[in-house]
Amino acid sequence: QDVPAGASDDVLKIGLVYTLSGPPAALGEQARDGFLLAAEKIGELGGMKTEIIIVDDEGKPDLAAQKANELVLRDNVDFVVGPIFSNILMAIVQPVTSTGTVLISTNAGTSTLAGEACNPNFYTTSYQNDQNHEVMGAYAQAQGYNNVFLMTPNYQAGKDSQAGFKNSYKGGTAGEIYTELGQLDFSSELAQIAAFQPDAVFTFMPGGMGVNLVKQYSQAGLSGIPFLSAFTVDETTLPATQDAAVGMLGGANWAPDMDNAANKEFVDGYIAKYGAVPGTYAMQAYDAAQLINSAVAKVGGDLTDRAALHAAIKEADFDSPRGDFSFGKNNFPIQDFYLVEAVKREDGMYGTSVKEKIFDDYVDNYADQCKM
Amino acid sequence: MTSLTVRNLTKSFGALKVTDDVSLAVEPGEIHAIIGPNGAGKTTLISQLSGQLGSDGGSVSLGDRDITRLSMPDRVKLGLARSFQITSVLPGFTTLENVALAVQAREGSSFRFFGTVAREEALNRAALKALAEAGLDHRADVLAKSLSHGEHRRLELAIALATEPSVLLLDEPLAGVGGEDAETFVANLQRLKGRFTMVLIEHDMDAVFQLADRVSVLVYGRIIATGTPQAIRSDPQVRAAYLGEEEEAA
Amino acid sequence: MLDVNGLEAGYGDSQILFGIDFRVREGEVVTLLGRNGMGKTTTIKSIFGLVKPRAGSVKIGGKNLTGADPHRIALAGLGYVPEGRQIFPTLNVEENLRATARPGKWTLQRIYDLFPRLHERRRNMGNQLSGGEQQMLAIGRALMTNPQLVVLDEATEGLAPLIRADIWACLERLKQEGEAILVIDKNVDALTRFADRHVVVEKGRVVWTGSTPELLASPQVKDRFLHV
Amino acid sequence: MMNLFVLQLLNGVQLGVLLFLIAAGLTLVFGIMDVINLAHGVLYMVGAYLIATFAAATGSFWWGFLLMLPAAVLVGLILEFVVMRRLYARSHLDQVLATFGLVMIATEAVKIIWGTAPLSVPMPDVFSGSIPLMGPLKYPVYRIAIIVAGLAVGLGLFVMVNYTRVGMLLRAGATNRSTVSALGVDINRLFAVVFTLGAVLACLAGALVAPILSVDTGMGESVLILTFVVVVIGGIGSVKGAFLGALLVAVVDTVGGVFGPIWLREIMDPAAAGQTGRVLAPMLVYILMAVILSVKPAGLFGRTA
Amino acid sequence: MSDATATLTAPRRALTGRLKAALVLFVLFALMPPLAAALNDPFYVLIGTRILAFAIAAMALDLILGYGAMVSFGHAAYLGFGTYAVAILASWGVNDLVLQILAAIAISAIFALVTGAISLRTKGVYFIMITLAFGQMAFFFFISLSAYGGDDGVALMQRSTVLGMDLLKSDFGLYYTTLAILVALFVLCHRIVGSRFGRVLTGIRENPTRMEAIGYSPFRYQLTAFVISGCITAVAGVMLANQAQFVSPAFMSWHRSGELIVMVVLGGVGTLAGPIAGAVAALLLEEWLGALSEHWKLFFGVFLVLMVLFSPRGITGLLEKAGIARRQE
Ligand SMILES: Nc1ncnc2c1ncn2[C@@H]1O[C@H](COP(=O)(O)OP(=O)(O)OP(=O)(O)O)[C@@H](O)[C@H]1O
Ligand SMILES: Nc1ncnc2c1ncn2[C@@H]1O[C@H](COP(=O)(O)OP(=O)(O)OP(=O)(O)O)[C@@H](O)[C@H]1O
Ligand SMILES: [Mg+2]
Ligand SMILES: [Mg+2]
Repeated sequence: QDVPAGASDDVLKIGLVYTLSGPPAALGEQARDGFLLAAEKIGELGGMKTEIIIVDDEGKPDLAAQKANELVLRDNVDFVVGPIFSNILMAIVQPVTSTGTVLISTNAGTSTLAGEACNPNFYTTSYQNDQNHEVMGAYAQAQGYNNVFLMTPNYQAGKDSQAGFKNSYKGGTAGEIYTELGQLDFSSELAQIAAFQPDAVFTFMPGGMGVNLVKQYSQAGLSGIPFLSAFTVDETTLPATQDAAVGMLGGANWAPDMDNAANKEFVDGYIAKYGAVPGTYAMQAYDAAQLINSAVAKVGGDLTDRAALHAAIKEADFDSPRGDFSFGKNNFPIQDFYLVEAVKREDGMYGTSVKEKIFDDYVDNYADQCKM
Repeated sequence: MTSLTVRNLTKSFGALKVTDDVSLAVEPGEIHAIIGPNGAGKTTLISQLSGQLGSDGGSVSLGDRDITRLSMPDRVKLGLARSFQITSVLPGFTTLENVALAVQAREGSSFRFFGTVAREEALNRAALKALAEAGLDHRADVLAKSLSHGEHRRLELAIALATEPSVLLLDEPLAGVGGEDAETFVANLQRLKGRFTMVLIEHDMDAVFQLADRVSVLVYGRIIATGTPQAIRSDPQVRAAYLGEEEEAA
Repeated sequence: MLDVNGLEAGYGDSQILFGIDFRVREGEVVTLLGRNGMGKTTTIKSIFGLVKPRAGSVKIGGKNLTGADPHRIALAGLGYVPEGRQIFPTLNVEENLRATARPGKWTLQRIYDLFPRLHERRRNMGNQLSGGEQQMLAIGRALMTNPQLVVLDEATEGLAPLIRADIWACLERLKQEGEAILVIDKNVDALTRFADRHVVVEKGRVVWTGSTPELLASPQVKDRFLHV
Repeated sequence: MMNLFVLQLLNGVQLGVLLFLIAAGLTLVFGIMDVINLAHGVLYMVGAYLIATFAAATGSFWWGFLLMLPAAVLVGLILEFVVMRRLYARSHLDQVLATFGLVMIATEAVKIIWGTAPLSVPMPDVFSGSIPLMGPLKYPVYRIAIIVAGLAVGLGLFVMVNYTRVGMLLRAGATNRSTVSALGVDINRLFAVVFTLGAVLACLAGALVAPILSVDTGMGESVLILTFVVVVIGGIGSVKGAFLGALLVAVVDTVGGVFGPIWLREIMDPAAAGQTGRVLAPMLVYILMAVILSVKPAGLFGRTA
Repeated sequence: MSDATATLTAPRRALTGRLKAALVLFVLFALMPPLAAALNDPFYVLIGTRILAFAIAAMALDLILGYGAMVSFGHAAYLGFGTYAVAILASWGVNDLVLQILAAIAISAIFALVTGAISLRTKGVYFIMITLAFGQMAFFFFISLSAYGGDDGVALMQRSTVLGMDLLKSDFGLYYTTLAILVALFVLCHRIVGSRFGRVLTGIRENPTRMEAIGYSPFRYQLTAFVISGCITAVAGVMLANQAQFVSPAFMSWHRSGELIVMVVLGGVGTLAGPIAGAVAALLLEEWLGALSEHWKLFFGVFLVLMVLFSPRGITGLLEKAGIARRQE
């Protein structure tokens, strides 16, 4: 196996690739802050002098590819961590992993990389993209809904999310619609929902779209219809939607109020440092730092023995705030999934809260296709 | 055969009939002046003849060819060129380049992607000649936008001349050209007489009566009289509608 | 009224005016004469501050307004009929007249009386007028600012003889009403009927000034500008 | 089905008024003063952030609104004085480049000042309800308020541009500044005032939509193109055109998005119709613009210059 | 006729001034890789390739924007056609650069011909917006192209071959190939601009009515230029795909079209060499400022505003002020 150029020196260099400008910057910043929180807490990751280089991919895949090249070829980093978005991941996976450098995705988990195109140098601490949608599908199925209204933006991830939902939901649909990417006003869709009176609405509206939808949903007086979503109502959008989102449901692998010591340390530390409630973006990046720390420590700082390093990463020997965490054969996590609900927290801020566990030690649907 | 034949041409802007059933026959080699009050429709007629404006009815023939449906560039290629009343040049080009483009158009073959046009001596030489005819050769290398008003008017004429048309439509070529120079200008046109047929719109009656072989008078879109300069000059209808008393004094 | 002293100006690197001196007194009609490209328009533009003078002074009513913003010069009592008309194409005739109007004895009605043609076309857009109509409009527009000194740069270009005669009559009337006029025009014979003094510009310098009788008596100037 | 169609039409109209409200300032500055200001979108965003800040500080939407106005005037004046007035006489491309720079500056500044997380603006209590429409359908009162505001702004602009001296001078100044000033009008001051008015309108739009839309750093950019589309479809320089353009864009977008696939299914098999519908839906607005411009090259009410 | 000779030589002198500037640029480009290698920063060669590709696109845009006053706000579509030509052909097993370029040119020519013919009915800002509309249609088309990853795009497993040779495999090979293409296309554009055709095109920019009145139909010339520009931009796309080894609709979003315009205006409209410099400046500044500060966009914005306010003719204007390049006129 290739030994990347930076493996032999005695500094541990980590490159973070996140979207730090434009509207999705809120997500990128959470992830960056989550990673830095862990790095700061641990100090020297794996006992090595640690250097972290943060780059902004600006949401542009070609630029991200270049920045990734820059990290591996010029800066000789040992790990690349990131990104938020699938299209960015697709752009950087080749330049990073082809040099033998380890890439850890802390959010994007595209199906190809989980399945046929799985890659020994690629790990993720998040999930496979479909999984959160499957959680909602399973919940809808369990509730016995038979008339769910599906609404997602018109692009690849939107289509995947409807497919993911329908993986585990077998009931009928009141409508399956695709909205324009970046849509501002949902009055037309809300009118349809009001007209159809479905059992529930399932949606996937990341970022500003989600904020608009949630606000308008409650303004249109539709709060009576259950609102199931993924990546729509979370800690990055709740500060803007506030009460309008309270009670809305989502699927996730974690929530800030989970009751375990590791989580307490993480959430309290994050709130103390950044004055905001962390979301999954922060948690998964936090875990990436913990993962690197554990693996590097295991190999005693010798990054040239790649087999040993990969074995150490695979062990995933750290305490994740989400509880159980292990890697499947495609280097995607095997973890539990929950139904979470938006609540107003005791400290006055807004966050999600675990309502019930939906899947236990859930393996994604693509792992079988991985020949690794 | 006539050079330019106009039959029953009409044009309306909304309710306003600007040219109303205009018929004209311009003989080869003659200078045919069109005079008339402001807003009578002279410029509109020229625009219709040159193809810049479509017509609502009627026909135009150049020689024996019906050109009513042709576009402006196509008419130019057949030898019908015009000058503009309100100066219309290429401001960022030098005076010479302005004219050279007209020469190039006449020669055809502008889909040449190679060769440096600025070095084509033949083009420049022909352009310089046209400039000289308009009395502007001393300003060849000046950008058109930094010419004075009168110089602009000359450039306008030089461009029209450089297209070497068989019929030339001139819309107030003398406007803005000062006294002494106007005389040379008239003399120049006189010299060109015979080389092409000209339709001349002018409000400068000295020039019209010196140059024109025949004069048509356009009032409210209709031709009210056509005749020799002498006949027109003494036509009471024309005096009342257009010439007024100024000419009497002159 | 207007006092121009040692005016120098130009465009970019090229200097066009090399010291222009002349004055227009209250109620006086003065002409600027000269061949094409000698600097007449440039003189007017530098008076109005549209071209910034490089030297010399422009005083209006005794106030030094050299190189002031154009609107201050106009507000000091100068009305402008620019060369080439400069009609506002996106305004209709009436709007063209009203947009920059200032109160005084010239009203919309008086302009329409002077140019009935404009009344007929009052709803036409500026760029849908014949050349002559635009010229009438430019004159009307300047009068609507009710100036004490009207500056006309080739204001009769493109006008039919009949209308041109009307303009001269109008200018004579203005003069009788005590207004001052500075005019550039190639119809010098018509000007001699009512202009008081003439200023001949050549290559950016004043080469001759004199009264109308002096002009008529001076053979070489007369030769050049009057074709009688 | 018919009911839904009528309702969607209504929604389209409402979205149209919202779009017009956002585009109104642009109509003024771009359409009438002929200055391309890409920063219009960020001004809209700034308006939203201003009201969010003031509303949070005072605890009241109305106080926030009142404080936002003078702040918006200030922002407009500063922008005009520091940058814009040097651009009026320049080419459109220079204006594009400079205001593109302004967009970057403003977006980054907003990020530094307010952070990247979206903000929330409470809905004023008087307007927070919704009124019942046919059947189970309800209509939020606040949206009615926005429609009223949009109509008022539109009417005000229309009168100002078409029936006042200021409007005439603006149109005149856009094509020929020097002549306007040589006729005695202080065109610089006039443009400054009107540019500021445009900026305030942008901020106003941002402030008004803040309670229903996400206040985030991307809100300006996402409407920028759409507002240009609106102004261009209507015909540059025409307030009436911009208004109808906004309605048209919104109706086509809303109704086409919902009924397009249904109609498509009439002429092709459902799977293909679904696929085609998904491909075409996001293009609708652009197809609309391309069709309109290819038939009417100067927009619906534009003057062919 | 004594003036004639003076007239005939003056433009030649001015042109060489501008050619010299381009030559300096190209020499710098050629020297960059060895320099980067010497400084132990071979990575810059990859950044350089990206810059060169954008330089090609910016120059192509300038051909119509600067010389034809056709401000295309949808030019990123052609970049996209270039990149997807590589991806789609590669997925069919066609890996040769020449074939990919030919395919990119063919599809771009058709697209430019059709959309150009419609767009050219309009002028000015309307033209800007209608080209945007067509650009966006292309963008959304590729977004919906599930077979090639839709919005996520596809990664390319290998770079193209050149007539069967693995010329592009090394970063240096890719860089110099791109540079050679840039130089060749520059020469092509430069010749076009100075030719009879170029003069007609510029004349139409200045005053289309006048051009019609002397016998040119603007449409044909403008459309030809539009197609040429689109095709050249597609070539840039092909090289960009090889550089990024990744293809997605993001290459063709309107932001990209806007950035291309920014490069052209920043460099100096209507100069060909200027936009190349503009691409270098814009991308290098992004690179450097980005390394300096998280808020680099703030500084970049300030830079753009200052450029416009103090150097109306862009970088070329700055150089002219400094007397390095000569003003052509
Ligand atoms: N915008 C400009 N840029 C550069 N040079 C100019 C500009 N305008 C005029 N000139 C030059 O200045 C000189 C004087 O021009 P001006 O317009 O003052 O002449 P004029 O006496 O009014 O002539 P005309 O009778 O032709 O109107 C001319 O040589 C002209 O070429
Ligand atoms: N596009 C248009 N729309 C409406 N009316 C127009 C348009 N173009 C011209 N007109 C009107 O048509 C009439 C004739 O105009 P034209 O320019 O032909 O007059 P003209 O005889 O050339 O006058 P002049 O001697 O003043 O140049 C004018 O009254 C003018 O207002
Ligand atoms: Mg006329
Ligand atoms: Mg003059």
